Amino acid sequence: MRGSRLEIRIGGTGGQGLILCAKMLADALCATGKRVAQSQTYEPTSRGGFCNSDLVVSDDEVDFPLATALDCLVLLDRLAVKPSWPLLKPGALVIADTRLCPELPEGELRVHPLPLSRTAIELGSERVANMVALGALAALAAVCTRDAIERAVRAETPKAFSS
Amino acid sequence: MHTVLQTQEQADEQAQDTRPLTGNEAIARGAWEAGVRVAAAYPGTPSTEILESLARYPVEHLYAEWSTNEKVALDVAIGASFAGSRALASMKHVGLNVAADAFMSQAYIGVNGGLVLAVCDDPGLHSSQNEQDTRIYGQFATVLVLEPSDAQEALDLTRLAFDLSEQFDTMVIVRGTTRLSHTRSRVTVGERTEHLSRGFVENPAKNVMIPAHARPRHFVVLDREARLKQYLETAPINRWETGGTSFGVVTAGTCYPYVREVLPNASVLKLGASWPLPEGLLRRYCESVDRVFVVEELEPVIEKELRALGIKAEGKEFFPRTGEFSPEIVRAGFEKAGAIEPRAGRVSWAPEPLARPPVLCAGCPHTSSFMAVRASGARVAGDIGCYTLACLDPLRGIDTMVSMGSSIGNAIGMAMAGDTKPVMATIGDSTFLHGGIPALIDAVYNQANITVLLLDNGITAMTGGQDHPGTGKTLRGKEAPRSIMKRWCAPSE
Amino acid sequence: MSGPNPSNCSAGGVQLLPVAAAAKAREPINVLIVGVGGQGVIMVSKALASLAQSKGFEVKQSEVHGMAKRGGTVFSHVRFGPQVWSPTIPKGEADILVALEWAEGLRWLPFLKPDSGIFICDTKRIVPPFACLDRHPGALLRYSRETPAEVKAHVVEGYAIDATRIAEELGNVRAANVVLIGALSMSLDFSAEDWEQALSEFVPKKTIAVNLEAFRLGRRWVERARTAPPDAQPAETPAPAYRPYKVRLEITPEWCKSCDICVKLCPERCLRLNAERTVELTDAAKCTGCRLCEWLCPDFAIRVHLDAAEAPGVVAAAEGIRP
Amino acid sequence: MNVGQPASAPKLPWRLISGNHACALGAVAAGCRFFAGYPITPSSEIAERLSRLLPLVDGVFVQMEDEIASIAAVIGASMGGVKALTATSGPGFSLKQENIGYAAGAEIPCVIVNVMRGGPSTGMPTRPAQGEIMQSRWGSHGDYPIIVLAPASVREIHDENMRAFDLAEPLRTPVVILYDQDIAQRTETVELGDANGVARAQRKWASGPPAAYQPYATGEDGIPAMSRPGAGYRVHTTGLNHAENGFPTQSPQAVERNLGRLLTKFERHRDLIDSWQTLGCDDAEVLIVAIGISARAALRALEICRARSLRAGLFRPITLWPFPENALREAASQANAVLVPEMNAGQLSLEVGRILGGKRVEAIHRFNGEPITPAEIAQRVETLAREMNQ
Amino acid sequence: MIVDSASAFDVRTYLRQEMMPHFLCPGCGHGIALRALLWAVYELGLDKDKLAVVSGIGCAGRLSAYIDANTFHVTHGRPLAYATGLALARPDLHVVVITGDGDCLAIGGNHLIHACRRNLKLTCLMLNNEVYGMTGGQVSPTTSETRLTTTTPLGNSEPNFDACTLAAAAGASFVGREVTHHVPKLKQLIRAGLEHPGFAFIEVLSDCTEIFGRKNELGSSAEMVLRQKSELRPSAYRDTVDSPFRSSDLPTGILTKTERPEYGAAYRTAAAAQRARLAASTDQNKGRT
Repeated sequence: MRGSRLEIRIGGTGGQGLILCAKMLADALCATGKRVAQSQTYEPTSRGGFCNSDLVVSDDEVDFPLATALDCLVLLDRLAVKPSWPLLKPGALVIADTRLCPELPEGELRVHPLPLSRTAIELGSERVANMVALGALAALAAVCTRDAIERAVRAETPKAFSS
Repeated sequence: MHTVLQTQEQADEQAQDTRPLTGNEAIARGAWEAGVRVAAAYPGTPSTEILESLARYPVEHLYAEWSTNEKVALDVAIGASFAGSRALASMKHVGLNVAADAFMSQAYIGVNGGLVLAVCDDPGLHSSQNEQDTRIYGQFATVLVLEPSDAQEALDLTRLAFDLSEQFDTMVIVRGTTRLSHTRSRVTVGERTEHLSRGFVENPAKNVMIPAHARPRHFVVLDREARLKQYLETAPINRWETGGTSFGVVTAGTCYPYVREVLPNASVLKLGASWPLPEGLLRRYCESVDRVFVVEELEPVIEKELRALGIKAEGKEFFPRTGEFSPEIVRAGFEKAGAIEPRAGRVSWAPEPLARPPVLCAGCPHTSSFMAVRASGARVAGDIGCYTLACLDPLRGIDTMVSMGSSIGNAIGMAMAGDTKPVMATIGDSTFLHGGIPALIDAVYNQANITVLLLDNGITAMTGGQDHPGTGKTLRGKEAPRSIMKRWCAPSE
Repeated sequence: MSGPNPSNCSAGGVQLLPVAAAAKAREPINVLIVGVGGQGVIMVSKALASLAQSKGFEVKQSEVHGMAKRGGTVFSHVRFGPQVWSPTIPKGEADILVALEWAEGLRWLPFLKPDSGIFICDTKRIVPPFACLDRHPGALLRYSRETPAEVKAHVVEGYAIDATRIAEELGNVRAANVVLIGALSMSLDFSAEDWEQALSEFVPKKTIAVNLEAFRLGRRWVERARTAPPDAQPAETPAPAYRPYKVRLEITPEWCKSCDICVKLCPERCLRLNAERTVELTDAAKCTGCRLCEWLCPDFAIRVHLDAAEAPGVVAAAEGIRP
Repeated sequence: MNVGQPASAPKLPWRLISGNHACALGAVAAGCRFFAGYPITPSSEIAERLSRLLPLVDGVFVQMEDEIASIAAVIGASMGGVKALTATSGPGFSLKQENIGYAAGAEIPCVIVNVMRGGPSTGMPTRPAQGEIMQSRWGSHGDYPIIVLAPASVREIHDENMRAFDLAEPLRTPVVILYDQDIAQRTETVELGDANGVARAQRKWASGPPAAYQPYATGEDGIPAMSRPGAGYRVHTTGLNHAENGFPTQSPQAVERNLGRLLTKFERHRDLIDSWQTLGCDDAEVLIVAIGISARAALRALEICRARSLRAGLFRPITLWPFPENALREAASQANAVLVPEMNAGQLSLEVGRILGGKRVEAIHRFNGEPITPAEIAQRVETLAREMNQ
Repeated sequence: MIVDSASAFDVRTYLRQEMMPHFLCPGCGHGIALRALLWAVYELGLDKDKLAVVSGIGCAGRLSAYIDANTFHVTHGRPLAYATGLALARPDLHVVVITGDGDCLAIGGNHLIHACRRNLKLTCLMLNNEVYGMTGGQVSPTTSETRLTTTTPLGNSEPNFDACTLAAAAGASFVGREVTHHVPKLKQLIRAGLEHPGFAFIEVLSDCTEIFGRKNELGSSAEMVLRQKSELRPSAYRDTVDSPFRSSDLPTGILTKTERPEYGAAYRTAAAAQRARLAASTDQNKGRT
């Protein structure tokens, strides 16, 4: 049986580093023995416009690699709300940036509004909001160990940003 | 005057500027030093280098041009003389035929600025269609003919010629030959003396040769001849070199060194001017020796004059009327005349020589042109230029050749006379511009059934590649309109 | 070669002894330089004249160009001495004859002093076009047939140098005339340094090095010719042997498509299409083996063979009879 | 997923790579040493990867002036004896068709990757589709044989690319690999086998005296031995119909003999060529037949159906052409109905209907760029099952 | 015996004689061009086994079948692209492309300009007979203006390409033109092209006598061969060419010859350098562990 299927979406707008964030998470999951399929939005959305990266995680080979019912949604921009909301499973985990995504529709969900971008700004660069989100996701969703995520982050981060 | 008996010891002491020059370069130098301001010529071997050398002097000093033909060149020089400047025209002997019309009239007019005509004869026909003697033109027109014997004299006599021209109000011919033109020897050169223009002198009776003006001018010319003769009686350019009295030699120009080579110690009257001749000097000299020999290349000009004076002169029975002289020809003449002892023959081994006529250069397009001409089966009137060589094997593409620009006229005549073959004229670009144009107009005007083949290679090639009105450049290398050929040859409306 | 003689003329403190000079010091030295248009005859004579003049001699150098530029005979007389009259050298009076071409050397031989003249000649053969009017391959050339050995038997001192090959090996065939200057310099008492100085002024700047080397090789060649035993003499290139050929056309009729190109373009008009509309040779004697038919056949139906003629043909050629 | 893959394959370090990346790695592992291509979405990453990889293995990458030149250069390289690949997408695939026909006719091995995107014409360059199922078989003019492989996962793209060379080379044929945009640009966890030391199928090279060599004469296997330029055979290769000696012919007998042999040359090698996957077919009431991303959705749909106690099975052709007909018939023997979800307006369903003559064949057709979802398939299976039971 | 190249060269030894006579019409200039090519190959002593001839579709394309070498008769317009693959994959081969004016300039024009630009070592022989001969005589990109063809019954009103100017403008490092009438010169030109270390484009002005010549009343095959000369002038007299269209008289000989890096060699050098870099860094890492 393929009961272990877990679907995660990181949604926002172009240029927020969503794909990188998803790739780090995928690497970390991979390192802990999970199988992952990760989508790459492939449209001219590098600046502005809806952008997302979906992870389908499974203990065995992933059968259908597209998101069908999200277990977990990270929202870094309000643009991602509308296309993602219908895919949410009942009781799914939603992490939303309080500044960029202040209002959310109703739903039986575990919603966590968090100051992701504000934290990043306080850290010195709004560009690390994706990493803040990854940290929050790791802590709240407990999909894999913190150690594995840290290793994946280190492997993928350009040297200039790694300190 | 330059002494021919120069030794290296004297040379060592000389502080003057000396340099090796050919006769042509020396004539150019002489003209430049004399302050010539206008020079014009049409190229022709062996005279070509005179103007080429002149064109190397500063452009501020003189204007120099390749004219379309010799008559134009002479007219340009005459014009400059009218304007009061010293002027030179140069040409080869047959070129003077083209210029003769202007030449003969000019003799009546005389000069304002000094006018010198450098004419180079070609005894032996190294590169010509005949070996006519220019001195006869001097006699014919009653003008002074100076005859240098080497490069130094070429410079000195050319310089002198300008002075005499102005002094005696006459054009002066400086006559050279191939040997003078193309022999390089040491020349002591001098500085240029500027002769500013005298300005035009308005004098229709002298400058406009209508019959009414010309009739009295003929008397002036005859009077001028008498004054020149008078001058030449004592002029240092005529040199009496003493020696034995059993015989004496009257000679001039390039014959002089041959005579000296053969007879180092003989008595010689070396004439610097071969026309007119000083009667008194000649009589005195001839009386000083038992026998008188005249050594002159080509025509017996001096010899006949001596005979006319009643002097028993010997010449052409011992020295040929044809070809170029050499020491052995001169020696043979004196031996035959019994003037010197025959020398033992110095016969070396003589294998049969290989015939090596000039040929069209490798890859020359004239070759293919004349292959086509030959294939056409036409009667071909040729003209003067490299392509004249097409008359030889293997091309054999030319049937006649007369003179510069003759081809078209000859063709008209052949066609009108009813030659059984189609008639064609072949003419080069430079020759066409020189003398072909009036004939072409004649052909069109009279509707002659001929084909004219204009062989346009864009240069006067035969004489070494001079520019002409179709090349787009002047003698001085300036850009020039080259539309002339196109305009003449464009299809008519 | 006679040694220096104190009674001879001197100039600028340098003892000058033109080797071939006659006893009388006042007689000029006559050097006749000959060749074919374009070979550099004038350059050789100018260099010699300039050198002699710099030593205080009177020099006359007389040359002919004009039509001669077109592949004709070119000659230049150089006479130098304390006093020079005639610009040309009389027949039988040349002390040295320098020829840049073999047949030209032969032509001017009568100008050499019979008793003392020195003959310096390149064995280079420039065959005039009309000497090849018979277009058959192997046809005898109308070119001088005298060999170097024959010529040497008739002159007091003679050098037949393959100067053109020497210059070619140096990498500049135009330096052949300077090889001959080198040879000439061995018979005149100007120093090698003076010669090199004079040469440097007359050759294009870029070619000074190669020309000086050519000059030295010319000197060395004569040196060896004078000193080496007969069997170790520098080799002379033999005149090319005449090689007569017979032309044979190999026609593949099955490939011929009767296009007629060969028939129409044959310069000798010796091909035709036969009744089967395939090409055939009509007159074997006319065919020169020029290969135009072979080259222009789009169907590869013609092959021209030039077969060696039998031995008698070679003998006939050597005797001057056309095969 | 591949039936040919033993379940107990040793676990190697996993990698997260995209389908196009896997395609490039598979080509290099298969011994491909020449790539010529022209940029086109969504296949360009294959070229980008190979432009880095090929120089490292002494191979050649060249970006040509268009897709026609690319396939031509690939065939040219293969004529020179080098394994060669080109990759493109819809419009480029259309441009390549004439020369694919040349490769098939002259029997020049080569591999052509076509990443399917929306069509017709320029269509939707960044959206998946499955519109070249028929073109990949029939795209060039005239009759010719061709092999088409349709991998459905990143891992399978890698492996099938290797298999493509292992078929193209010994069978002397062009092989097309079809997969859709969704897999081309999706990264998946894969473990890749170490291809080093694994003997790959080789082209059959000519041997023996050149005088006796006939470039298109064959033995029992129907595959002519190829001559490598420089090996002394000096033969002629042409796109014209040719005789055994390689030269053009219009003799009906010669053409029939050689073209007839060409058109049937795969028959003896079906065991090598055919490849498919079946899942739950033994008791399936409804058989789903699908390829690519649609097959991946069907896999998920099977889970859903099973949860709803619907007996559904899956037949997934991996070798698409020649179609594994017998295997399909066998897989469908128990089923009452067949459902073909495909991202086009009806191509695979035509072939399935033809093969399973008389059986009810339904299809889900999708051409709006959105993949068919597992839920949709499960829904249709349920409907079909209900209808069949009524 | 005479040992010059003209005597020693027997074209038949470079032909597949069993295929002869070839299928070209009587008087077709392509046969003459083929001889010149094979003569050049002979003079350079190229190994027939290492010679690959790629040809396109058309009368010119058919020539490859007659050459005793590795020959590839490919699709219309694409021989340069096939040859690019072959030459890149097999730098040890000498690759020659034979193409026609339509094959090379119309359908294959794109490949021509990029081959010129790329400068891979290839010799491209374009046989220009001004017409699509194989298909019965339609107008081609090089058909002279006013000429009659089966598709220009009123006379061609399109300007025609000057293929050499086109190639030079596209960056070809070697461009030459010659007529079939001058066989030894054509041979020399092809030889120079074969020796050129890069892409060599050679236009051969050939004659289609049976179709084009007849339609335009250009006379017999022999007259057409002779006529070639009237269209030529030596390249030394070439005016500045700024038009890609053909003027009435054409320069011949080597028109362009420049030294540019050969694509294949440059690629292989860069690849080898990259491999060496990687090997060095691998060694370094090994040293550390």
